[in-house]
Amino acid sequence: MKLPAKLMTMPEAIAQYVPSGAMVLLGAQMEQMIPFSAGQELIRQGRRDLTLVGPISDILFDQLIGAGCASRVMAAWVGNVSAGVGYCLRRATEQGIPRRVDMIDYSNFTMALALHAAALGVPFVPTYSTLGSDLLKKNGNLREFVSPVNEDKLVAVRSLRPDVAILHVQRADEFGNAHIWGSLGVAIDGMRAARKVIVVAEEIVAPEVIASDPNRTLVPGFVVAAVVHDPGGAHPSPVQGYYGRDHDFFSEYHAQSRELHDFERWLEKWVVRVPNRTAYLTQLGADRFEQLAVREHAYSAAADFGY
Amino acid sequence: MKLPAKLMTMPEAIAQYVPSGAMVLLGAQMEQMIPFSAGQELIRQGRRDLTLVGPISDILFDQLIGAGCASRVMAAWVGNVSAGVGYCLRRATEQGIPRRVDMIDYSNFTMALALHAAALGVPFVPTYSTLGSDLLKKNGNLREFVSPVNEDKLVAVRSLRPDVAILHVQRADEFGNAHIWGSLGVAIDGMRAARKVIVVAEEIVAPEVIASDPNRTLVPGFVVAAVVHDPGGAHPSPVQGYYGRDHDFFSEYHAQSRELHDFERWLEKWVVRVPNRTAYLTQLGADRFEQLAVREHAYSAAADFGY
Amino acid sequence: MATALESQILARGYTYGELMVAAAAREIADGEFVFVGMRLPMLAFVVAKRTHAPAAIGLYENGLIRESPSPQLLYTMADPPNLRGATQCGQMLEVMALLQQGRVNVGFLGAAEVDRFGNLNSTWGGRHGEIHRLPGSGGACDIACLAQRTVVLLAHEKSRLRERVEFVTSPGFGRGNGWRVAQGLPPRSGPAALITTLGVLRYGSDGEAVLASTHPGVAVEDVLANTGWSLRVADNIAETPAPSSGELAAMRSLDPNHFWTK
Amino acid sequence: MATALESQILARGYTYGELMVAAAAREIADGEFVFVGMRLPMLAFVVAKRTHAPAAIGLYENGLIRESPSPQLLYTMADPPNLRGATQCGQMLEVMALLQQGRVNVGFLGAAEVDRFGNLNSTWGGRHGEIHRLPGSGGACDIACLAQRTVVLLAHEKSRLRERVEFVTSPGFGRGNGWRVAQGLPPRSGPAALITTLGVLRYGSDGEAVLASTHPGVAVEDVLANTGWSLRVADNIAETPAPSSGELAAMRSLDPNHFWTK
Repeated sequence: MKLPAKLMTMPEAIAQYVPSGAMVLLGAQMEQMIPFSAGQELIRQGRRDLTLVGPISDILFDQLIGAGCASRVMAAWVGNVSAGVGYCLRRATEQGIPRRVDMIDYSNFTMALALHAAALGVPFVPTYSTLGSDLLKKNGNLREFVSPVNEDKLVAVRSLRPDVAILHVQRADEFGNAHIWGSLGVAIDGMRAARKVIVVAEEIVAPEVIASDPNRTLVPGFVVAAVVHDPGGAHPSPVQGYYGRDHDFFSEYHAQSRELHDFERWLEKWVVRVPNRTAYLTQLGADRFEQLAVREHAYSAAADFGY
Repeated sequence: MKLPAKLMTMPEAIAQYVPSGAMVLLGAQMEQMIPFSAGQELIRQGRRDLTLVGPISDILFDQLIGAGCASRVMAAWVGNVSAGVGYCLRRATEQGIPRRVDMIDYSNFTMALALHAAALGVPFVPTYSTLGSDLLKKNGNLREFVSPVNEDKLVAVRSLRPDVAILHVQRADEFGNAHIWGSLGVAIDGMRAARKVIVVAEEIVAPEVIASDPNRTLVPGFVVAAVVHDPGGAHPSPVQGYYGRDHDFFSEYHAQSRELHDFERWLEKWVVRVPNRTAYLTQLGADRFEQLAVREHAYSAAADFGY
Repeated sequence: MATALESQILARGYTYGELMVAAAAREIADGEFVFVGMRLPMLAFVVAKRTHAPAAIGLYENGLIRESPSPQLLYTMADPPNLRGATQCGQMLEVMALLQQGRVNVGFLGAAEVDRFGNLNSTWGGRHGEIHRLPGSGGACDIACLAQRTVVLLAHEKSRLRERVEFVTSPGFGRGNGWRVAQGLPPRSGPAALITTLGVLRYGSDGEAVLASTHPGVAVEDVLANTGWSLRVADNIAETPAPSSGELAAMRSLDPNHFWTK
Repeated sequence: MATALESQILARGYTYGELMVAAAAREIADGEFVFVGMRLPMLAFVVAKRTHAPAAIGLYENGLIRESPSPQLLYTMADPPNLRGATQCGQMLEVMALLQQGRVNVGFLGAAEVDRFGNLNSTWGGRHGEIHRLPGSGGACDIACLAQRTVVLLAHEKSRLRERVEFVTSPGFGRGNGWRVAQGLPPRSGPAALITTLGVLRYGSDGEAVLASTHPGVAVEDVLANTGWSLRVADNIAETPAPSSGELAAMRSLDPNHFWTK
């Protein structure tokens, strides 16, 4: 049985599956494996009016907002995890620079539950979280109701179906079956909630490698529309077993995004003028990327699927 | 940091954590890794009025019912998966032999959702399943209601918290941290839904082995009350990577449980008179168990957790 | 037993079980998501994969998803050969979620009893006044509620094909047209075929069963005589096609001793 | 920067940040389930583990559960050293579920603003008429709603400790006594301590903040002058204990350059 291969370049995948106006899930694995290379291709291709979805996104959402790609953000936290606030978010929300952005504020748990409800195929999932908060008052996708099985007050978290989920993974085969390990965040529900999935992989491996551990195949190929081989694509965020987090890069972005003209220079240098990840990594410098390389490997004990 | 070790014998674990009247989850991994050795110790220790919980249980529930240990069964299916009906279930429900058993009928999905709701810490989870069925009409833990976020009819599946979940796993450390692979069924939610967890392991390994793959540690030690090392404890059900399914044993049970006196003889031979699994396996015969051994190993590709 | 089977094979070249498995396999279109039930359907899925539907994807309620057919005969869906090399080994909740999302094209069920509108009973059976306890739903109710199409396999006996079932474990078309939507079930769902030991029944727009084909050597009268209600017969009633040599080869390579295909 | 820190250290032997981290670490009892927030709490958890609470269990919202402290300084909870050797790497939903089950004894939060009743704002800040966009809840609202106790770390400024917050991102005691239960929040939940750069505030049975201790060298008047409401002072007001040599050693072995402990 031969399925159609889904391997394509990042420009092809973004051009084919992420139109302007789309609702896009990014950063599903929290501070690890953030698909920066995909997000920056969205900027280069000039996408507009995107709805950005993700619990937290570290500085990727801030960049997309600063580049004017987003009209709406559905998230629990937008900023710079190790360095502080996101200045592009502040300029957009406080001054409409470069454009106004509507914020639909979730908590991490309610964002996870919104994607979980969609993955389960139900209109909502109940929770006690956000009761008494202004998130509940202001976010129309959170609604208080009374439990049908007892008298408890609960919040119904409405299901959320992104048009596209972009996941950065450690390894995948050409059909999109992928192994993810380490930080999972909301990746499993997010991918099943989304209408389409783009997988960005550090490594493309033989189908036999993925099939050797079906419990680690958290992304089944049948939900995947495109597979992009883009090593280093998650930098400056880490990929367990591949490279560490470039903390300085986050601090540098913090300093260089405080003022609008500095941010515009940063964007020109790190996104607009770099056609792809290879060029990006060259500009970053082999020495600097080498600093993030794995110093000590730590391999998982084998599981025997034999019989 | 040294946590109290939880290693004990099966008689100790059952005596300490499963009193008569308890609600016990068994068979969470469906047709694989059914904790037969634990269930048969429940019979030997003469437990009564147990509520048996599990989606399907293959022939373990039938044995517990036939031995008079259960007063109630909450399940989706009770019988003999490869051979047919469960005769002890029929005698108990149709003639009250050896005693009456109340059946609370679920579907597989609604059983999974009942445990999921408890694991999530909410009073219910919604589903479209069972609408229009008599399961919905007869099972008081399934209640129709109208979605608070749209006009859909939905079924609220009430959360279910077993007193004890007994899980058979491939390998665990002395603290109860365990690796499970292959067939997961409802094990993850079931274990988090339960008030106490007993882990029955084919192998006890060093904590470093479990810690080498935290994504495969589906049972975290902090939910585990007792760890029992009981190789072969799942026979006649299979354990991926350890031994296969003894199909003939299920057929033999089917034939030998059809008539009450035959079942009583079977129970005497395979449960009452065998003090533990070692004796059971001796009676089974080394040759027969050897027939089920792994012929061809198939090890998972390693995941690198290094940095 | 073997002799009875041999005589069947001598007479027609295949057994009733083989004919039913082949008919079930043909209900799977290539590339479809198939919710594979216990017993015969496990074999039907493999036959479909090895013949006309190589790209079909199999979902199993223990949490398993498979694109390559099992290399060995399966007695249960969790048999070790079904797990090794699977597309995904996950939780029951995850495959049931795909079903509830409406992604599953066809689901296979067994049952003890079925009625005129395809409602299934596998919980409490009644025969001449006596109540019999049956194993229960398993995943059948979920599949019957949520799959786009359901296919049921059943031994054709008057006591099993009943005007009304005592207990609706798995809803078919209820009391007929429009009933499923009124219950809140997905618009695109419901029984597609009932494959028995005598023929194949399908369902009209009013939700009532219609005899679509009889198996080779079976007369329409035999079917009607063994059905518990006055069964409608399709104008264009056909004969169920015999299993092809390819279908038989696929089945027999897995089940040469007819464990499932008696 | 370094010189300012050095002068602090020369003057008292530790920095304000180190004092706050030590105070936070002491809010963790041995064996407790701790929901570890971003930033300083990550360090506080490790300090507790290495000193008085070796059996504490750390939960992180990315899905991580750890019983052994991270061997390296963490800038984010998903840094590779925090994953290797973890008790469990799961989904966010799974750790949040443990929180919602009521299993989490104490959760740590940061915020931009806090009010008299411990309500937190980290979404929309207002300063002299201007609206400022803040990063948002992250997991803070979930922890504030569902943890048995919550501990908040904050820089003590009049503009941050306000009579009323404009936006309640994470509910404290609302308007006071009984408010949380009326909202439907768990009976056993709510703010336990507010650790600032000047002192430690705790909460009375009426849900209002009370100054429990001032940091060494800080006068009660300084605290009151920098608080946006007339802050109550405990009768038995104490001095916040200085970090022990063990606590300082644990912190400095991880954060010698005071990334988190300025």
